[in-house]
Amino acid sequence: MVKPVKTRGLADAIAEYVEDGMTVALEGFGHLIPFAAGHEIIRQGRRDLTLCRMTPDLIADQMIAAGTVRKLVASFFASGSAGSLHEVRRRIERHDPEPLEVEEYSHYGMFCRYQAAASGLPFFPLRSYAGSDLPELNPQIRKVEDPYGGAPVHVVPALAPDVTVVHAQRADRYGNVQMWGIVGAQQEVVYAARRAIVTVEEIVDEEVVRSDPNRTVIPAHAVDAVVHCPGGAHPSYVQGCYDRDNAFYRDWTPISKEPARLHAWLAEWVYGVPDRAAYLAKLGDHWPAAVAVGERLSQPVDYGRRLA
Amino acid sequence: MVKPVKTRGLADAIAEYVEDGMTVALEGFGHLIPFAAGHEIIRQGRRDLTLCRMTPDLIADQMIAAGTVRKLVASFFASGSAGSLHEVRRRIERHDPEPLEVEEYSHYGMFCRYQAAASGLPFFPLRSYAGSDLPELNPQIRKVEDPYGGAPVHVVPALAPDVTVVHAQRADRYGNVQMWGIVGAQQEVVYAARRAIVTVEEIVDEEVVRSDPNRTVIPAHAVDAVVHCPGGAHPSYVQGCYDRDNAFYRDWTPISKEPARLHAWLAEWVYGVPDRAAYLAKLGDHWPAAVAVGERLSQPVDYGRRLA
Amino acid sequence: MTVIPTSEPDDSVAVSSTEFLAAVAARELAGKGRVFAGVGLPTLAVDLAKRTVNPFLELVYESGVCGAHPEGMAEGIADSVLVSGADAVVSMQALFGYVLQRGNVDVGFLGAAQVDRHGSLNTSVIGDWHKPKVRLPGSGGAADIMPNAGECIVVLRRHDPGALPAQLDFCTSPSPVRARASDPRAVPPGHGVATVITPLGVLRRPDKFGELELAQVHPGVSVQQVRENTGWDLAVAHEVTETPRPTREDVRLLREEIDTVRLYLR
Amino acid sequence: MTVIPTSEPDDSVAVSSTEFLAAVAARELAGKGRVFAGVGLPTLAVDLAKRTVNPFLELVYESGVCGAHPEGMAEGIADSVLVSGADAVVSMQALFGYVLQRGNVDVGFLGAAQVDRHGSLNTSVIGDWHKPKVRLPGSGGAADIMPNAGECIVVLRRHDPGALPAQLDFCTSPSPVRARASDPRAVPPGHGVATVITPLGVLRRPDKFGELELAQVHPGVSVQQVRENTGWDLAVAHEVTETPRPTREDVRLLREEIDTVRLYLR
Repeated sequence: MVKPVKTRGLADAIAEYVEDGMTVALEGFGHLIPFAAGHEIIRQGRRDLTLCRMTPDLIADQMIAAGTVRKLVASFFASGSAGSLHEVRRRIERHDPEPLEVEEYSHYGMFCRYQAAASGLPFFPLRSYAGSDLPELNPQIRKVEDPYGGAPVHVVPALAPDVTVVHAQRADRYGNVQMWGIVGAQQEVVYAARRAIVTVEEIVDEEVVRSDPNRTVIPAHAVDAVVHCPGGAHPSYVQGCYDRDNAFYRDWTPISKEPARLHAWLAEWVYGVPDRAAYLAKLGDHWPAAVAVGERLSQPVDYGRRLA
Repeated sequence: MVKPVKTRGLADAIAEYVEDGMTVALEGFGHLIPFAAGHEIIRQGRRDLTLCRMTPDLIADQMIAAGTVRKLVASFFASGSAGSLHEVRRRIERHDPEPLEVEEYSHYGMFCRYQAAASGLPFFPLRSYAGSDLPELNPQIRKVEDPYGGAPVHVVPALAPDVTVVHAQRADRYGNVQMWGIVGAQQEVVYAARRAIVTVEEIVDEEVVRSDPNRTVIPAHAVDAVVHCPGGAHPSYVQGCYDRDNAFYRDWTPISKEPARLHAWLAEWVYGVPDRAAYLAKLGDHWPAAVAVGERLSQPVDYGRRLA
Repeated sequence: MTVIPTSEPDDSVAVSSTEFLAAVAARELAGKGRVFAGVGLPTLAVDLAKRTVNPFLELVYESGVCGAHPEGMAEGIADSVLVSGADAVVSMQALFGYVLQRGNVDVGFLGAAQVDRHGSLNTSVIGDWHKPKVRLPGSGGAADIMPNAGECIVVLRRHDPGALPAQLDFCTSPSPVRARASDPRAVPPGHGVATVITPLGVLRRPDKFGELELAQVHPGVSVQQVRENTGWDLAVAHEVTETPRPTREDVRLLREEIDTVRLYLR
Repeated sequence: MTVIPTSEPDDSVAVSSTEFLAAVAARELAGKGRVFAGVGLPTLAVDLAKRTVNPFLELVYESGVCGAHPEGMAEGIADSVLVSGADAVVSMQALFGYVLQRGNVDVGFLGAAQVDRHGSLNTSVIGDWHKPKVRLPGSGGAADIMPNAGECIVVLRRHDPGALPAQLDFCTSPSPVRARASDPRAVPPGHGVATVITPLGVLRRPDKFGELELAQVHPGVSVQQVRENTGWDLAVAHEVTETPRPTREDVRLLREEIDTVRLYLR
């Protein structure tokens, strides 16, 4: 019996866990978006996925353009500062080249769906939808009576993806994952999902993790594969490692506006590279110079040690 | 207009916020139990409190013996390793010297009550009570139908204390509170309560807090008073500062078994000292030698800083 | 109803529409404690407010950042500059559940494609949801913020009957009027939209269950002009004031200290 | 039903009841992944299991600690030694909601004052709840663990009709049998109590909706003796084995490495 080491190659992990037709959640709220994993899913030619992401961002635009996605479950249909996701809009507004099924929530609604599944509950209550048109067109948003005599409360159903991929700063080889900065829905989606792959900037010695156990957002028992994937969140960012590539985000708008340019981009930057290392090499001088950050270290805290 | 500095003396804060008849939550799950605050509440002669604590521990035994508490809302009626709380048992088993009203949950049930109140919800769902006798004798535990067709789900109602006191390692003077180790229900109970007092081992410069914002469990906006109170959790412990005083816990059993001894103890250690500093001085050589811990520092993480 | 001019011509400085809106919005934050800020124009407004009328305004973002102290201008609500040096970064459950839904946010700062007379917002679609003319960003946090923030301020970049219609194409974030209509027991804790700032004026909704009314017109704009450009019969406050112009210092701060790269300023 | 002796007399070493129970319980953890451990006898058992049959057993505590690597013996489920050097310390919602209620705990390790034939537990009161003869600790996490852990192991320090009664004085933590009886749709995901270890033998409940049956008797104990000391007509497995005695190494580890201060060992 050995303690399970969960380090894997990204292509291996995606090949093993992501199948056509699955419900796949790629989370990361502006921060730590698992781009490398999304590109690998495209490269492997997966089809008919139900893609769940609170903020679809460029990665959804790319995966949808590549024909990977049948349905999008989300709560914000644009990219942070960069505006429209034109592939998403073409699909929805003009069914061009084909329709995209959409299930729409508010941010907290999406998060509560993950929380429900992560908690083994059929639903989760929230206060967001009284009077909104969202429940009318989304029959998944329902109500329960308040047994304490108050107004009925809206609930959203558990969302348990078949598989999720998230990105983080570091993990040990057993899969204890630490992240800092904006942590989004990552802990919840990993517990919600049947399988979880975590890509990380750095695989560290378990003593690094164990020096600060409160920083472990995802314990190893919830992780199926941990993948060493530096730069795996580009063009989004990793707090303390590299910053958001805002130039890249701005460039996406004209690219995504024209399907021909978009497909040329996919051919060059996704299909045309074997893996993330090659993608970073292809970025050349741009990486990591354009997104480098200065140092701002946390002050250590003392966990103490019992004296003999 | 100035940024509100919330540092206060403990006696002041308790005098201002804790009134007779209030519902008061003192949380801290084995770790960071706010003993100094409990003793100050006793000293100020508060009466008829509804005391909420998942694990009542010695502090509840002491407050009940002092006549402070009318009702106990809890999920574990013993002290971690030390066994029975004899004042609690006398009250419940023999109504000696008078009865104690009790509302009983499981740990997760209590925690969900705080979560409901912290989230502005009337109730919170959980999976713990089907077939248990707990819901039959506690009418606060109810059920809602699952609008997705599953079995009904048990719920517990929001518990919003009038005031809560928690203890932590450090805070800045504005009330941004950082803690590590076991964090218990502290974040939830502070948001659940109308007023929150936080006692801390150390008031630190805001730059210390801001070097590690993920460590801030309780943001300043949720805190009404922050009190510098070193040793405020003795005989429980503060991760990295001092260890649990196990000898003290073991000594409590014979003390609490005899009401006369218990009252003598209160006279000497609570009524007989003006504040926590005097209590620590009275512990003499025992403090802090018997509970000292060695150093085990977390490795710092880098939050980064945007390059100009 | 009378229009009362309040701005001094000497203060005047040539400003863009964005600068004007940002400065007007910043002033609305005087005396407020905690603001839930979105990206874009709200970013400019909260920064300007902190440098002028409200230095201790607490900035809360749906990404979990509480008490941001950004060293540079944020390019999104999840920007790394909001995290570095913040007072706190909390979980999404803590942010949406404990901070927002529990009622700890004083002001929600929202944008919208459409606002109706009661301050319900559409940020989802123009046209039919199933095959819309324009697919908009959707709720994001807006449907969560509207019922739970103490009040909401909306900034619109257009003022015409399309942006302020009699009927929304879709209601993403409902006013308390709509919430109560859906279920008399479902009255949200928040006031809903209290203030709408447009390129023509400022509409206010003093009553939680009332209608928006025209409270301010911007310099050079008439009450009649505002009413003609609104999709319903817009009520007008008893006294309508003229919106004070941005000060020279407002404009200097916006251009030289806040948005030096002209990301949002146009 | 036949009793099959399995232990070799040569292995025998004089052991206390606590040592015996801890060693038997430790063996039950062979092949298990993640155990939710309480304080006291479970502390000894999980530590011994990690040093013998299951070095990579993951220890989870209701205080939020996952993957504890304690440098000393824990004096409680919230002991600082469980935190220092642990893989993770998570929030209570993550621990009770995500780890436990989601089904990530294989074995819950519980104590009880009373166990009934279906493995329902009483840890609340002896006598009437409103004025009990003995006020016990109550649920703690037990009522949360029972329905949600894959299975539960219970260790009793007494085996008599008071501890194993026909009727519990109070049901704190219900077996799936009681849960289903309360509502046919409310079947919990977990098996409930699978194993009860007592000073006389080991009872097992192979069927999620079945009764406990006597599976092992400790050396020197007869089947008849166990049945006479049980408050109901205890079923007996087709083959009853004799419990293997603790090995000399088990006892050495317990005394010299695990509980050197004799906190739990008696």
